[in-house]
Amino acid sequence: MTIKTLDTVKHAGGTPEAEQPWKDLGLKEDEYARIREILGRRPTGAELAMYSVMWSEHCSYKSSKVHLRQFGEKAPASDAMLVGIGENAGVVDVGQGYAVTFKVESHNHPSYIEPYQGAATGVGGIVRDILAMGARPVAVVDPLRFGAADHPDTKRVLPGVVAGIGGYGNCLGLPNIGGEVVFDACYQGNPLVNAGCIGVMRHEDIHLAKASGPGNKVILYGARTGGDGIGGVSVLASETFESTGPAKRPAVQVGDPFQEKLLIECTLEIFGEKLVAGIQDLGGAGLSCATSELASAGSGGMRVELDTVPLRDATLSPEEILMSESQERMCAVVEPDKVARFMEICEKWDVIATVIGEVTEGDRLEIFWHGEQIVDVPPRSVAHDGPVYHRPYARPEWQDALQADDASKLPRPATAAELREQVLKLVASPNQASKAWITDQYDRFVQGNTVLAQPEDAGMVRIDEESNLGVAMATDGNGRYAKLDPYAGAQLALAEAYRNVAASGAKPLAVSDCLNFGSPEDPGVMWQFAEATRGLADGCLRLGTPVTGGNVSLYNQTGETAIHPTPVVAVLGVIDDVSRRTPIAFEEEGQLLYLLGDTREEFGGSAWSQVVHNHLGGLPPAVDLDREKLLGEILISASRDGMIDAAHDLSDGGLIQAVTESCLRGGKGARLVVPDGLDTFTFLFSESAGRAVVAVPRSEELRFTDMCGARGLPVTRIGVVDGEEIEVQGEFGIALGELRTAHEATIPGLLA
Amino acid sequence: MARVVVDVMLKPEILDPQGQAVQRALPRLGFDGIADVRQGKRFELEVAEPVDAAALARIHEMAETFLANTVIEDFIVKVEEA
Amino acid sequence: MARVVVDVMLKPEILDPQGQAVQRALPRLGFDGIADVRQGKRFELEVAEPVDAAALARIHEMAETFLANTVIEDFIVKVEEA
Amino acid sequence: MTSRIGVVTFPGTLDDRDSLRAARIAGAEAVPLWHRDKDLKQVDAVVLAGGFSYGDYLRAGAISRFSPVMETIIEQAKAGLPVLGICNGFQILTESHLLPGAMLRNNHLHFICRDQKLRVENAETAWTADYSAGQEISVPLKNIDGRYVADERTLDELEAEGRVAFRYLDGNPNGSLRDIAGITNAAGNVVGLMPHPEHAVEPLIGTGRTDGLGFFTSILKKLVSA
Ligand SMILES: Nc1ncnc2c1ncn2[C@@H]1O[C@H](COP(=O)(O)OP(=O)(O)O)[C@@H](O)[C@H]1O
Ligand SMILES: [Mg+2]
Repeated sequence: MTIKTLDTVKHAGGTPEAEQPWKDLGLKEDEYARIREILGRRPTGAELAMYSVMWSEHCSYKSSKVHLRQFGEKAPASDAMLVGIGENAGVVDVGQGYAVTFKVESHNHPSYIEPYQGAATGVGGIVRDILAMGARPVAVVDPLRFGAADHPDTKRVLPGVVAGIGGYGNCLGLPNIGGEVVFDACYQGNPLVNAGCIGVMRHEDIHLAKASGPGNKVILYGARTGGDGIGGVSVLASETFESTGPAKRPAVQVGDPFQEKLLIECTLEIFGEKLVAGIQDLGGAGLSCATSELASAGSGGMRVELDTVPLRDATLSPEEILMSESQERMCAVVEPDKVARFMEICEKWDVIATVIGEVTEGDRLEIFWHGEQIVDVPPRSVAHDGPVYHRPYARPEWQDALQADDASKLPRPATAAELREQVLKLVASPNQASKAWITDQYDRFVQGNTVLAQPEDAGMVRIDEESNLGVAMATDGNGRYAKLDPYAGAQLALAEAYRNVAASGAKPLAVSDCLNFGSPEDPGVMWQFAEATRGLADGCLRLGTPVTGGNVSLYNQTGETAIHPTPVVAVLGVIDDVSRRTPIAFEEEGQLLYLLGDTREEFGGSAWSQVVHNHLGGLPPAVDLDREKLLGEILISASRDGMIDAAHDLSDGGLIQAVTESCLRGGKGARLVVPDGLDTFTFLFSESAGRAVVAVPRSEELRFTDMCGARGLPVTRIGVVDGEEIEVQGEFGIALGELRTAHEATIPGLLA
Repeated sequence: MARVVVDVMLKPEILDPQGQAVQRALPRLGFDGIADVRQGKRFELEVAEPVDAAALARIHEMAETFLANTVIEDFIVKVEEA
Repeated sequence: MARVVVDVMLKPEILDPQGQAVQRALPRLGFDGIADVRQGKRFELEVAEPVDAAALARIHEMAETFLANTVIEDFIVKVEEA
Repeated sequence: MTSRIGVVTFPGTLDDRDSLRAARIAGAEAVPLWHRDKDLKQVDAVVLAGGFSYGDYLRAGAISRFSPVMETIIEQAKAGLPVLGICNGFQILTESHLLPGAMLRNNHLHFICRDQKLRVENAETAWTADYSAGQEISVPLKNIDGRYVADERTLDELEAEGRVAFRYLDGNPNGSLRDIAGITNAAGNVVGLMPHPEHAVEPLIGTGRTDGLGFFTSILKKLVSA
């Protein structure tokens, strides 16, 4: 490779008129002008690379920022919050000196192009985020959405995504304790691959992404840097370089979970010896992001010798090295006298580590290439002063017609036989069917702390072996509800995740989210986004669960057609003693089944309307967050005081879906009686929110119903755990075997 | 019966963690002088009909659309003497 | 720099579910006439020194003790033209 | 004096902490061992834990087999040191030729994680004495390369000598020949199996069963009486 002209800062100063490919790098004219204004000259190629990637939608949140601010502005007062939005991940206090960090991110687009690697590197990225906070990752979750279950492309995408999540997560030794699998034609050309991770640390071990202390060394460690994920910058490279090496830069990143496992253990040992002053994972925008964020969170000054970065591909240009998204890398700031020990630990774990620079007195991020300065910027201007858009938004014209297309007008089953048939059809439908074929490809036992995992309402892991302290997490999102009403849809997602955590016996503490939407340039989509964020922020305020962080994924659409607005909400809860957890299984014959909450005729966006009528219209179920809170308190008290042996939240598919799952899980049947004032159809299929079904030992019946009565929560006895079938008295019965076949055969039938 | 072999290798610019792991292990086992290791897949296809140009073209298509993931992999098709 | 290739295939008597899965999928994809598919591994070694008899013997040993598990796999070593 | 059970950590080992915990729960002194150290720290028995050592690249267990710690373990196992290989550990034992046969990709080609029923066929090994022959137990199974294969002669020999230690019940999860889930060497000190007894030692955790504890209590009794 012969360098034609290295575009140094000096060179840029002397060639103000040089044409620059800002457009090809996705910058707008005014954005380019602003960069010139910030620098007082034209940017160098390397600077242009950094600004363009850091000011992209993905990294700068330029379309979503103005809406996300509500999460801070409306944040409920919470004693639990230790680190809020803005860091790699938020941190909450879970008691006994422990802190928990958790976050959900998307890897949607890469997973459509290369399902295995796209999903795998999605897991890798979120795990490094959690690690960078100082925490040991203890569990992962994976909310997934695919196109129609029977579409041929789903057969390509889903097995690849699942194998990728399993292949990466299993190899890291992180139990997969939850997630979702949803099928809908709207995700056909744009699957949603979200991944979440939970990490645990002691309060004093919280680490922040911050480069302070002039003289401290900046160490890049982990994998070598290759040309991954820098397609766009080759434009730049070809402008300033005459390349004789491989010109091709891979469009997809390939992950190495083994390398990541070493990175985790190595980093934890480094934390254990308190060797780092600041740390940042490398994810999107690679070194551009890590250096500018570390520097701007500190006093600002940093000097980096870019040619010291260990490379996998010697032909990479400095611009490319700055933008490379090679996986399994971290960046640490280390005091000089601790560098030797830092290096020793890296060597122990076979991890390559290199001092690439140091923190300086000034307030500029300066990057050098073989002694010549190629970057000289105020780091904050790269990391945080990106553009902010106030994109226009407007309620779509079709919204009224959609809401007017009321699901309650749909023909309902007229006979007991028809009801029975529709129950079977519902529990066998891809969205309601057992996902064991998928979740059995994930290790849920590793680390030996898994208390609850799929198909329980929430995943739960023990975090202290002595005290039995544990944390629980559930993720939920219902794009159908959100399409009908994004404000309510976001709140319903929140309510469902909250309910799931409470049903497991844990107290909901905090929220992370992954907001998956279409193009922000479409005012209709932007309205959906605005409504959903407003709904979520209002909902979190009401429930007292602050949003600690999250992720926005926009441009999820095929051509002009956007996906359903899909806010995915993760709720984290804490439980003082995991032996008090409540499983979903109905296991004891004779236990009484109680339905908590109110059941109304609510079918808009329901599973029934989809499965039986392929219909989406009307309004989603009404939201009552005070009721959710009360229900949660009752479920938690009942679990703590041993009043219930099983609980299952009611959501899509309604009561019959929940009872089926609990019966199949426990291997016991149930006799159900339709309560006064309800018709059988509504009783079985309604999706009214704020409900759960619980199994109460007879000895606890009075105590439990008294508690509900005293607290004002509607409680209705609906049957008993009994026999080998689910019987709806006076109507029909279905043997557990038949239900099991219907429920469990669907997914393998489609995919195996 | 003829044998057609399809060799599928990761593209050179794509990270090959398997090959790297093998390479790193070699010196420890006392094997030096190996500068690089790449690990790929080898498919041996037993073809019932004679492998004429048309058959080869079909196998090529099969390799391109199915045996290899051309987003990250290259392949070559070779007819082996029976 | 020379390239030495080591092909590792499961012994014929060992069930090869990966090869079978490929074979089963072929008719569905419209590819007929493939009587059998076996899937193995291909290692491409870049050798720094000239590949003389001694070097080849060492690579052979490496294949036998490390690259292949001879309980279940056969292998062949080939020098490729550079 | 309590017996010392060592658990080896290779790069990529995952279930080392779990195995250490299981040993402790059974009453042993649990001792972490490191792949680069030849020194076994005077442990009385060794567990090769599950995971993906070296990413399972090349073949599961193939690279770990050549580690310094394995040099000592191979030598001492031949001299009678009790060694239990769980999952990846079992794969390392076959790659090391301490146990015959090999482990291949599951016949369905997927990773599988489930509660697996087993029959203890041989209750006389160092690691199974607390079970009775024919006893059925359930412990988690989780792997992608779990299909046990060996040639017919080896299989016949294993059967004839009672060296099939565990067999899968209620459905073979991976295509292992003769439903073999685990085997022992002739002396009974080296045992390998794919399922994970160390994940079934506490009532609250995992499947909620404690059927796996017997492995660890077996070896403790054996060591005490020795
Ligand atoms: N939907 C959201 N809700 C709340 N916070 C968000 C959301 N999206 C992003 N954030 C926060 O903005 C910050 C930057 O996010 P991101 O770029 O995803 O982090 P990273 O650089 O670690 O990938 C993080 O603190 C993140 O938690
Ligand atoms: Mg981050």
